[in-house]
Amino acid sequence: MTEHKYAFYLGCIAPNRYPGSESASIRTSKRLGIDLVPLEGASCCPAPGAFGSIDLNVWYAMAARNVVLAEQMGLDIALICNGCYKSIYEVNHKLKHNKELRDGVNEVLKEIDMEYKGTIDVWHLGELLYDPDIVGVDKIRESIKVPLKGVKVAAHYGCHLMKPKKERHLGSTEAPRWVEELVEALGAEAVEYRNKMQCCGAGGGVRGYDLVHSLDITNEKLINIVEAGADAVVDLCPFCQLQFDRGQIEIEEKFGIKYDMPVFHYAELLGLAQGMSPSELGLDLHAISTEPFLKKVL
Amino acid sequence: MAEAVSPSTSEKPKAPRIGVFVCHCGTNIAGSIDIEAVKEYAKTLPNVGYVNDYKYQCSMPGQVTIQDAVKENDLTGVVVAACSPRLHEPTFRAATKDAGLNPFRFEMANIREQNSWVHMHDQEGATQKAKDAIRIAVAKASLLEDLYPKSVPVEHAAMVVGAGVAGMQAALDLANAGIKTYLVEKSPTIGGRMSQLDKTFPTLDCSQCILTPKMVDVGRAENIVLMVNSEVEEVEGYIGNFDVTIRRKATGVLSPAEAEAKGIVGGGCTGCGDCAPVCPVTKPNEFEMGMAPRKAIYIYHPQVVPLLYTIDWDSCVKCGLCVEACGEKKAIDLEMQDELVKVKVGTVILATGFEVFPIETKEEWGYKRYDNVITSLEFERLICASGPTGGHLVRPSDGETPMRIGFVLCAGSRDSTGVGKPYCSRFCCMYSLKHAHQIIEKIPGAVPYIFYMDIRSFGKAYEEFYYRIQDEGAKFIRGRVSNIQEDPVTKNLKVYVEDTLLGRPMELELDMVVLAAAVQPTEMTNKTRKLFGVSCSTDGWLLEAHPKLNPCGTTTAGVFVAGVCQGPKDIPDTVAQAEGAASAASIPIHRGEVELEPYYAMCIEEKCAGCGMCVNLCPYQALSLVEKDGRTVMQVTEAKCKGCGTCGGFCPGGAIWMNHFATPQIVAQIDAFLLGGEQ
Amino acid sequence: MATKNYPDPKLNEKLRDRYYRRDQSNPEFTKDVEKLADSMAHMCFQCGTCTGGCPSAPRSTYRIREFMRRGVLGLEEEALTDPDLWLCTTCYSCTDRCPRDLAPTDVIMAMRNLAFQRDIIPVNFLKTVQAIYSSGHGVPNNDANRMAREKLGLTRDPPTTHMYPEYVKGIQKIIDHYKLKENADRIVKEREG
Amino acid sequence: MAENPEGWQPRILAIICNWCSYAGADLAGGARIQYPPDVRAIRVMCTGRVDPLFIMKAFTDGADSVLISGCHFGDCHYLEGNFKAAKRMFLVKSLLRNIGLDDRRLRMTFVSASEGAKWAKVIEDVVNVTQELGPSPFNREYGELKELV
Repeated sequence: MTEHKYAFYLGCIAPNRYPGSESASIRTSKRLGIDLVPLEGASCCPAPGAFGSIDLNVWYAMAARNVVLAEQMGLDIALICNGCYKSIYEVNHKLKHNKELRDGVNEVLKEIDMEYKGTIDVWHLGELLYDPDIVGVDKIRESIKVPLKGVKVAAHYGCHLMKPKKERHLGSTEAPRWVEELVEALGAEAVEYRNKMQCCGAGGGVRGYDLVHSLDITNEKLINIVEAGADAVVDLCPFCQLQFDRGQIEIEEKFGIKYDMPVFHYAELLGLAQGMSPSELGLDLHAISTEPFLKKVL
Repeated sequence: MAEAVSPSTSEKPKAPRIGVFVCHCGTNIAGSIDIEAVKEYAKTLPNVGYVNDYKYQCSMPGQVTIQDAVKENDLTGVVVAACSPRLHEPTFRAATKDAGLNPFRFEMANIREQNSWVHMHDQEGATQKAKDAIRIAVAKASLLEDLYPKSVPVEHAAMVVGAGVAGMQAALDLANAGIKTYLVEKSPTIGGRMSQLDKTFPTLDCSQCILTPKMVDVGRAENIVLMVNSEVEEVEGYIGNFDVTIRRKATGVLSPAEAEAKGIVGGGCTGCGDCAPVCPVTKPNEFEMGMAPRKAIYIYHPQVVPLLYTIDWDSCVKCGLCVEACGEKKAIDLEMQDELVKVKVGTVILATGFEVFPIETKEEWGYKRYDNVITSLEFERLICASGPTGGHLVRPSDGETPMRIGFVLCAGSRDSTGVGKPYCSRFCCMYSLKHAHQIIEKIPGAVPYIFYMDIRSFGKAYEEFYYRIQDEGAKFIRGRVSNIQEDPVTKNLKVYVEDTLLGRPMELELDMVVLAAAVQPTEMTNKTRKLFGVSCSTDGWLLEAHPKLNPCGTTTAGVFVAGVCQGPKDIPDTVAQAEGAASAASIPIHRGEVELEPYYAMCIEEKCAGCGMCVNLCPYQALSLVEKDGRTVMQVTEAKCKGCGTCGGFCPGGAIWMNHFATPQIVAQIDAFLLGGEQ
Repeated sequence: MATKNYPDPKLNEKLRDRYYRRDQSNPEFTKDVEKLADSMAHMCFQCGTCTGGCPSAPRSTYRIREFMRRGVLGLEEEALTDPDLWLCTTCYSCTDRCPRDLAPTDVIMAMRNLAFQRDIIPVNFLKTVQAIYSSGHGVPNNDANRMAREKLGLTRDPPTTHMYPEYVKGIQKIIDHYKLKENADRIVKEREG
Repeated sequence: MAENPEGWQPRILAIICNWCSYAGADLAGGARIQYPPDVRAIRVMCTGRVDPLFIMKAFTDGADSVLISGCHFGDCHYLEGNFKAAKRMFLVKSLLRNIGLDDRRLRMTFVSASEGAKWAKVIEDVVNVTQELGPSPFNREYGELKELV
């Protein structure tokens, strides 16, 4: 019964570093009635931190280009990265409501014979999975074959998905619970931890500009996550995933602290719980081995 | 338009000769309007018999020039082009009267508030607008007629809605002035917010010690009819003659007087409290902010006035145990019903107070999520000797005595995000200083941290109080708290704030945090104010007639405001305003009569077809159809008509004459503007 | 700023005149920042809520409140040359909690845009531009990942500009429209000499 | 926006209620909030007093726009006057449409005694809309149908 069809916007890090989250997203949502079809010709969203800091005009135009590709397919966009969500969702939202901005962007897009019309909406896969009208935690629970019993998972929401509050619609940015509900639908126990809504540290180009500064932020989160007794971290953004996953290697090199805290994109965890094998999920690509976690659940 | 004759004029009116007086108002008008050009133009207008200008028309000499001009030039009407009629219409009407004319043969042209002040850089536009305004005013003035204000008797009684410190003070003043005062309070006891406080700043008086004597006075004053558990249900009438319907909610308990009225000799509630212990139902006590229990039949605290128990019908299971325990006093009647009481009063004072802003909506501070984050009112109860913990400040999470307590100021105030309130709640700085003192005094070694943006210690002896508290050891950190995180194990609170004077972010682990939350009007205020036709300002507080010159009055004649319901203020200002409101409210009552502007409607019977359209348009039921020599015509009960003109605005036959705003007069104004004055 | 031009340059630096004077303030800077950030930055009343919750502040000298203050006073030089400008992770906590409903994060982004116009930009940002210009991706694919994709039953290249390189021309046109690549290459060349 | 004839100044009549909008206009004055001088205000005790014929008379006299402004619903000093006025506006707007006038030339707004800034904004909007619509067909000097009136 696949009546929900979306153009699947991939971004960069998911397809080019964690392809497991891409394939998991496609196959798990298929089972839940969501059909993700390729958005041909899409590019970098472009990364809000990296591009927004240089020239906001280019950021608007390139993001609009990606949206127009989906407009031409006549499909709403679904994506799996918080950074892409800020670029694609926010630019789409702003262009719809700001004529002056829209005209400026269309001026540029005319050169590649494209025109932004504002006919589609943009969704993060996470909010689609949580929305009872589309999927909802009950349907997720029903689709579970391998309940992730006996493990504690710490949810990392990420910033661009939830903030700024006045330009988003996903509720509280101080103490949300919806990702915990998504995790508990998989059978795992979602644990609260100190300063849960804090940034992973990678955004705004800081990972590239001052790696140790960004790692120090990640380290503070990992301390709180370990304190909460979590067996793994779950995120909704491949860039946060990269920062937590590769970040632990870099933290070990630079700060001499070893965590071995497995990190999963929610799609990967959902795939695991729906019975996909670790190799089908490309978990071997992770910098931090997910074995300790898998031993507990499989 | 039909030939303009009002039903009241018998003899043929004299040909209109209007005097136009243009005011400079110093430079307020002359600064952006060419007075000479306006004067020259006024001279060319039809019906104008005299034109002059003066630097300050509203001054005594200014008014004398009007009187002389009227006499010397045999004028029939006066037009003054100056400020807003809302300001000086009464002044110039008096001058017109002294000049021998009927005061209502006067019209003002507003060429200051609605002209020179708002078109300061466009002299040409402003001057042209002034000419038009004068032309319009003269057109109306030419058709004005003699009117005589109706004077209506004023009921020798007043009403005060809300019995906090403001309402009590106002009621006491009115009662002592010999005026019968109905004091209506929605909760079971009087005392309001102030009775929930422990100490008061800056004198550190114990709040109950200075309030309870007043409460007892109110209870004992024979001129005060105390109506607790009561709400205003309906209001009719106008200044001097307010017919107010009060809903006296059933409390299930009879006072000695009520019992006697029912023939129960020597019965009625004496406050002995035998009933409460047997009551099987326990609920949180709202007075103690839910931090202490009360039974379904309860009194908030021992000093309640009146000393009567009340039944909370939502939780009472009607088991009747209390009735047995009450014994032969037979004070409890579980079948008691609400009672609607209609009273007639001359003036009304609204003193409906405030409630605490729902500070949990500012999620970053975690109120209701974290056990040890409480509001300032909850702190007052915890620190108060008669409070739930007997004055021992304890952490809700583990009952321990907190040693490091944080106070978050501007919690929800000075917040323009749309979640909080944009205004400053005015007294939180001072009570937070007081709280810091109370901690230092009661808990040796305890350290209070005050997170502030500004300390607003503006009142008498307030800054000295601030000096004293800082000297006693309170820590002041200049920064607005960003967010608070709770330690899941110890339930301690990590406060994240920047000391902006030091320029460094701070993470302070505290045992307890008190939010100096914003204040807002009570939920009931909006309903009550509409009943009295009182509007509110954009921030939701009741709108005073004029913020500086008439802070206790409202635009509804005979209705006054006192206390925080008109805007945040501390107790000294509240009591001062209550006394002001009481004195203002007593004036019409002492004078016994009050003049109403004679703008009432009149029926031009020869043109009235008796269709009755106007009758149901009138919100005051002032119109009725009567038989008059074989024809049904409309008749106005002048006393009831307030002159709004809603009937006059829709009479199909043009048969309604609105005094001072008659159809011909308004049409003359329209034509004067658009047709350049020629008829 | 008036220098003391004492003969000993070290003294000139040590005793440098630190008065704020109006000539250091550029009102245009304040206007530009407000326009780009689409936020009324001049309404900031320095309450410190932003810095209080900033993840970068406790581990650096970066103070978002001070950048807001520089914005209000038009201190363009101080704001754009301060390396801390690039420590903001754009997590928007400050924007979420600002009681004046301002967007300090967007003010930082606006200041970075203005800094780039004066060639003040960390090199990693330029590398991303170059990567996107050539492949359409800030983090392009690589052979190891292509093999992993095959193993997962995915196409070697994702159906993005990697599989449809003809779209890269469009991206280049957009970037060239704002002379971004040209400036990026120039700055990188100047820096790497 | 069609080019307006040379020398034409919008002539806009406002009939406003004494308790709310007139007080709000005074407040805008007190706060010195500047706004265009093209509106002439007539004070009535309540918008309920505004007879639809006043509005028709204004338009046939050549007014380019008419603004009626009273209290917010629930704030009326006489309880319901503003409701009645608001209801009548539908009647008058349909009349205007019948005689070929753009009904945006008639506008009713609700401005309270504490909304000085809003009053200035209302005036600006009314003047802008009038500039956009150009002179009324019945305008004595510039209207196409000026001979008829």
